[in-house]
Amino acid sequence: MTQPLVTVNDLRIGAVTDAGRKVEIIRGVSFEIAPGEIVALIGESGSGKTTIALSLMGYTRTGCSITGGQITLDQTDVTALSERKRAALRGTEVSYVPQSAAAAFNPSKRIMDQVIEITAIHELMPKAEAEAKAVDLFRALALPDPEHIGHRYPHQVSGGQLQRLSAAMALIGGPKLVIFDEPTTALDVTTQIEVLRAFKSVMQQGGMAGVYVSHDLAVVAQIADRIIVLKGGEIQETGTTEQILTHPAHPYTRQLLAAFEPVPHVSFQPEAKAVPKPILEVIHLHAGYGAIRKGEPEIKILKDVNFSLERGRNLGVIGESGSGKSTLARAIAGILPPYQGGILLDGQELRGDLKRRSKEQLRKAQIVFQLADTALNPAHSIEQILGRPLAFYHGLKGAAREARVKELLDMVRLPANLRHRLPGELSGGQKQRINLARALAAEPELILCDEITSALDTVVAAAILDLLKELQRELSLSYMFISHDLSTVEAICDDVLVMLKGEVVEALPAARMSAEAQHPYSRLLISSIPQLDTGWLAQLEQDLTLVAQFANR
Amino acid sequence: MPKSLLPWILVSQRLGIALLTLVIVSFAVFFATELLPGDVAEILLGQAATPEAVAGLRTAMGLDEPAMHRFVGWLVGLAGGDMGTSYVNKMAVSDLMGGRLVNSLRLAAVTTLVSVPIALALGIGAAMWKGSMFDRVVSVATISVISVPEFMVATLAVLIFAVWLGWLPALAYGANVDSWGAMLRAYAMPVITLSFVVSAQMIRMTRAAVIETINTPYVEMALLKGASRRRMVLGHALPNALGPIANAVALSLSYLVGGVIIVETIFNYPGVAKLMVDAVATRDLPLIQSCAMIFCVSYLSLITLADLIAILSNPRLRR
Amino acid sequence: MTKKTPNNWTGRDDALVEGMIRRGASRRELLKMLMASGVGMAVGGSLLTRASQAVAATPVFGGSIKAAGWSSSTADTLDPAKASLSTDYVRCCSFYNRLTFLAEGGVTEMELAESISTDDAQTWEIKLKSGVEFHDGSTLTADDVVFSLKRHLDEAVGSKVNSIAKQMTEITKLDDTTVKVVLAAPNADLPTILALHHFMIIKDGTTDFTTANGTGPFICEAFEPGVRSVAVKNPNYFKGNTVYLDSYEYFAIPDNNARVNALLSGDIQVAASVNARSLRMLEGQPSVATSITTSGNYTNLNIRKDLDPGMKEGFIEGMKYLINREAIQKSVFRGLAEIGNDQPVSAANKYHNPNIAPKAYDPEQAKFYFEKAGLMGTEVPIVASDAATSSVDMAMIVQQAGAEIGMNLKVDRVPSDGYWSNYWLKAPVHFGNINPRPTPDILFSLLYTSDAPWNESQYKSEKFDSMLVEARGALDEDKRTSIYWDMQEMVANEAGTIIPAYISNVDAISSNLKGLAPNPLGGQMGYAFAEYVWLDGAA
Amino acid sequence: MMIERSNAFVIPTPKRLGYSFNWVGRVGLAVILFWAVVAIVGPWIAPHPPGEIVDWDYFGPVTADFWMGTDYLGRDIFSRILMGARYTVGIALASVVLACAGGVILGMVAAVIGGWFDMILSRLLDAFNGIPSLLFGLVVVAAVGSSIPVLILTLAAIYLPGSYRFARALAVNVNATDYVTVARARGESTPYLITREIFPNILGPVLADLGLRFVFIVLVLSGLSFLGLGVQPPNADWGALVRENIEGLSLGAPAVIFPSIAIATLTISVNMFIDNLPSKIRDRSE
Repeated sequence: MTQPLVTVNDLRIGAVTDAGRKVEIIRGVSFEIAPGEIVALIGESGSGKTTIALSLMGYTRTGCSITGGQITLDQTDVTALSERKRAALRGTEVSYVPQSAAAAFNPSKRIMDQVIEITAIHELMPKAEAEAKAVDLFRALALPDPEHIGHRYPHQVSGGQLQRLSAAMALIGGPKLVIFDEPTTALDVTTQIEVLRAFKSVMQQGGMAGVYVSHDLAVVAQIADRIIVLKGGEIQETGTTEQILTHPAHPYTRQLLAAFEPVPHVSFQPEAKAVPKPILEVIHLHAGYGAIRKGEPEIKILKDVNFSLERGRNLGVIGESGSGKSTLARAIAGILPPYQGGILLDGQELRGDLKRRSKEQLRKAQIVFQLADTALNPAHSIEQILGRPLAFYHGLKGAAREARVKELLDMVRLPANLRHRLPGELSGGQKQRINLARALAAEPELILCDEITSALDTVVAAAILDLLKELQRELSLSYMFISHDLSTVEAICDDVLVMLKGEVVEALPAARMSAEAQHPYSRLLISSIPQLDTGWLAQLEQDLTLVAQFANR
Repeated sequence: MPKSLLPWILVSQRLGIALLTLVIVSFAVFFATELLPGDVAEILLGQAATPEAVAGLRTAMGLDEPAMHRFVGWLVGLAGGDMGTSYVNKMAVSDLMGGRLVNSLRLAAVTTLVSVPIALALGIGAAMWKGSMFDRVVSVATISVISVPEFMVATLAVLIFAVWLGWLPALAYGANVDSWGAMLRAYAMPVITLSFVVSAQMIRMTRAAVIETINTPYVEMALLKGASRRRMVLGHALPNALGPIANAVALSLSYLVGGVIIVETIFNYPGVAKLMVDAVATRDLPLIQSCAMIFCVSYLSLITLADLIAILSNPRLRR
Repeated sequence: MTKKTPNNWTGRDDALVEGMIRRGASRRELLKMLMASGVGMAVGGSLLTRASQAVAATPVFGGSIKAAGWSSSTADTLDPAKASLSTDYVRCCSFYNRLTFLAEGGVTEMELAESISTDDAQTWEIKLKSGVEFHDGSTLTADDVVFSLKRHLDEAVGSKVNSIAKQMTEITKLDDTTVKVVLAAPNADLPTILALHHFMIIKDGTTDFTTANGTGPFICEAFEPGVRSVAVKNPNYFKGNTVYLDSYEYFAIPDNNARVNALLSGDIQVAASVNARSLRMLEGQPSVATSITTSGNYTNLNIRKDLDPGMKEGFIEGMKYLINREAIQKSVFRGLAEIGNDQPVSAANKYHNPNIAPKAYDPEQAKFYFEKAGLMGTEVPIVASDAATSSVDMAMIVQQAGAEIGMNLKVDRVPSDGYWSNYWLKAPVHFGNINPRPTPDILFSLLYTSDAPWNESQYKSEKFDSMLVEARGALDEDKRTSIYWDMQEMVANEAGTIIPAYISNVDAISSNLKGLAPNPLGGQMGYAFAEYVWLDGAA
Repeated sequence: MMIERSNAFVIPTPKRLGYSFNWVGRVGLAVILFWAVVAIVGPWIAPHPPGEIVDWDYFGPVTADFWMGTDYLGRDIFSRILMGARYTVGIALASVVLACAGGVILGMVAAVIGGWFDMILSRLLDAFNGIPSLLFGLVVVAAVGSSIPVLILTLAAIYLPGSYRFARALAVNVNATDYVTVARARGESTPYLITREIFPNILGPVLADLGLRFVFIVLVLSGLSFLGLGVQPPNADWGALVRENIEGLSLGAPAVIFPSIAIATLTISVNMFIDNLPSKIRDRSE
């Protein structure tokens, strides 16, 4: 084996919390990266994968500092360098592709100026030459109109393009090591494929080494040579991609892989089969935002949506960003009054406007949002959060309410003493459970779940899905489950609606989705889901015109 | 609608709102003044105000007409560019105000030229080297400056520079500001005083705005490209902090037209603020109105200008 | 209470200087006195030394100065009928002339009038000087005088002396240089009345006062109300080449401190009417001198006799004992005032009655009277304002004195803006401020007769009214004096106006400005300084 | 029962939310508390009544009897500062609380109701902002004279629009959060949304803003006394003390220096306190 490009030896990184407490977030991590090798850092949020990746550039975020160990990059001890020398490394020896290119591009400067900035900072080449090199990179990254795309501003290109442009930005200085920090996490699945392909091809051509940070094993499987599994700032397991996928040694790795196992959904059968009325029926629903002129809003989102959801069954709504799936949930919940069409809840017509719905109607349908962080009032204790709907809908007070709060916590498998905490003191999964418990407190018949597992780590998300299923059995609930992730939907739903640009393009039973979907867009969506197979991306054949037609780029 | 029109629609919207605001303010000011005890006739006669004399003068000045009537008359005149005639000395308000408005604007302009670059430099510098000695010195200095009453600063400045050192004249306004040097000397003290007053807030806001943008991913990205601290701040953070900075600067500068009454008094500088104080004291309605309009217009135009800068510095709104 | 520091106006020095000022002594006399008695070198001696030089030096022609008054606004006017602030008076004195004027020592002298004669003090004949030219080149005629006097009777003009002018029932031109004035009743004071600043002579038919067309020593070159005026020497002045300054600029710096600082820094040469407290700052400054004028200006505490609590027997009496005149003179005016005896004719006036003793500060006596009035324990508001000079400070001294005997006086400080129309004359207990007037007749008819427009305490006495008419018509000087002395006694004992002190006016000037002398009509040489001063060292 | 109650309304104390104060902030807080105590007990510890002339001398030096010298009338400055604390601190506090309460309530209502109400209120208050504050003070003086309630209301009126703007911007952000949406979808009334959901979450930045405005009000208060709108004599706020003794500045009189120091210590310590508030509180203001 040749001399490794990067050697990390017993790296320790400390952080100071807001309360002034010192904690160690990276606890003695050691690994090597050979030249030209792509190593993936895998782990859930808080595992320290991004912190490690950034430390390879000699950089730690505010409040963090390297407290021990060495990082050797091409025979230079990065940890021992002055800030000025470290700056000299960045962009030339090691460069960075950020998680969200949309945020990492300066909104007020042209793309080209930002892409070639590294050459200006390090005085690598004349401007004209740098621009020519950038255009070559744009071409290599399969960007449309490579000659002129650099003259635009960041907001004028799509997310997928921006992500590829950020790769160009990282590659312009000819680095030996490129760090990819979850570069596709924020993208839609169909877009993700193109970006992954582009990355893979430029990395192969340039023979550069890479560090690929991700929480998604399936994505990593497509691009990495080796995988390092992290948890709590420590390495759990290291191995080649093949090895990790097929013969995981560590239990945590197995747990990660298990979350990918498809769980066939067993339909819940309500006892009283005789109920004829569907719990939810949506007829010719139209909704949108903006100033209303002639009874129609300026920006129309939902166009003529029809479906019905039988009691005790679950409906999945899938689609990519901008498809209108969240708008649909909001329209049903009354947060965004539709301007046309009708909604029937349990056979009763719901008025568009919240204020004109009865308390009983509001109680029956509850909505749960994606981000538990923002969905729970940070100033209220858990007891207050759960107690309010109890008091509001059911008039519960005092001891009765407290007892019920305990019951609810138990229902979502949380300890009762959690009720005295504030949301900020809980973990992400706990918060999402509270979020769910609050909906349950209303004793609803229908829960609208808006991407409730998307922000969670795979293992935690799987647990939440299990909980949902259990609750359904116990409480005869119906779910309307909104997600961009087909596998999640398949795991819990009986029926699936595929949405595109505000319209329902296909409605199918979930079980037959993969096999029988007819609409080209549905097929594209299904085929774009990464598989736990190292050869999947290479073998994937997609109709490029189809991609161009539907992909959100 | 075509996208290129967007900024113009935003601008014309702002202007329309500004115009409406002006009318509201003039109405409020007019009737607030009407409510004040005593009218111009009583005030003019002062100690000689016997009831008969007041009644006579009132009739002679046309103050018997209903208030609404006079207000509408004034408004109509204003629309035609006529600001009316002072009750007190029968001069056209525009003549009375012309010279003093120029004075006020000149003082404001000089102060702006001095204070804005200094304030921005200090604010940006403090943000750039956040937590450094420089940052601490700047923040302690700005805190001290906002903590001292304006008249104290002005009086101290006069004592030190005019009385003890004799470097600068104690009065800002003299007939002979014929040379640049003389003008510089004459303006030095009011400008120093006012700069003290307006800079502190600008420095604080600039620092906050820049620090906020420094914490964005794209500035972190610049750092990860190997950019120097200077490049990160000036090249990446600053252009995106322009909107809030412009807003803070506008708010501070709006003080320079109407809020400088103390400086005008201590340096005997004939500007519009003192004019309005006089006008209120003599209940000279047309003059009060016109001054209020001037203040309002300057405030609104500064705010609108700041909005415009925010729009123009943001490519998303610009195109 | 008897702390002494070397730089303080206290004790013997104090009394001495006060006594001198009371008698209207010039500064030269004062200085001589102080030197002779061997005291007071520290007591502003340097001030007096420098001031004394003003009289000694030889006048020099040429030069320009800047002078600052203390009040100015857009209401500044060049119309003498409307003149109300000192700033206006200064300008009017420069651009216009009166028929007569009041010289040092209170003597009435002729200015535009050649002579003013009467037999019965009712019908007067005014003979004008000939060859007097207005700034526009026209010659002064009787028409101008008739126009100038008659406009005070027109209410639309808004003249400040409308009530005084009303006694002139007939104003007619006899020939080009003679005017006949007939009064409603005899008044021997007419020549002095005509010396009031408002009776400046303007060109016949003048209605535009954006500039001034008069006969005065200076020509108006620029005038911006509330900002400044520039006056240049009138080459055709009828008194001949008596004006020393080539030009002067006049404006106001309302802030006392700023005015003093401007003088100290040499930006101005005259800082009119500076606060007595500023004197310590001026001491030891070789570039600055002061001019102290004792005139009849006073700030008085008025108690209306027709309202509660003034109508309660004993309250006014009690207040007269409660007011600590010495404290006011020493603390508020820093010695630059003389103790008053509750009547408006000051020592600067030749009719002043020196036999009326000011009431001594006697809290026990005051308490006795308040108990008599049944007012102990009730709250009595005293309205004061910055508009009436030093009234807030005076009010606080009375309040503190009241607190010590358990009398609850509440100081109600109201804004100066609008004070004269809203509080003065109206509030039951309030402060006023009266500018100096040249004659007891004007003072009494403005302030104390039953029909007086500014009867501050609503004092009504038929006897007093008839005595005033009698004095007016009396051409015999001794008889008038004795009537006026009696009237002063009546006011001091019966009216509700407490006049604790007559305030001296201190003008601070640059030490190379000479020729400034006191004048009974007020500070700044009765506002006419520009005509008389010169700049030492001006080529 | 009582225990349960207290559990139901957990106060989000700084400690629970993970904040701590550094020493600069603590020093600031200590000075603020010191002046607050003086404001309360001032009248009892002042050696002389504020209006008593204790010395024929004026602008007297610091002596054993008069710890901070005497003023232009020969009154004891030490006593006057002690008495003035009550007015300076009290008036500034009352007006800032009033301004912020008004501004915050209006701001939250505008943010929640939105639409025309928000638009018109914002415009009106913006227009009001266009009138220079000292001139506004002047008109008030002329119209209704000066008393402590008038003073407090005037200052509150001057600072209300700014507070409104600030609170509205915060409330608009909070109003768009999911937890408010959830509460709204639950069918909660507007008052509930404002008081229970939004208010607790803008409280931190609002308090920080309140502190800054307090400093400005202390200074504007002294500016207003310049125009004649101030505390009734013989009492005076600190700004007025500086103002009435400013002639002593050139003499280096303690009468002007000590009140200035009093103002500076108060304003600087409030600033120190606010600037060193834990970032968690301040950052939410952005």
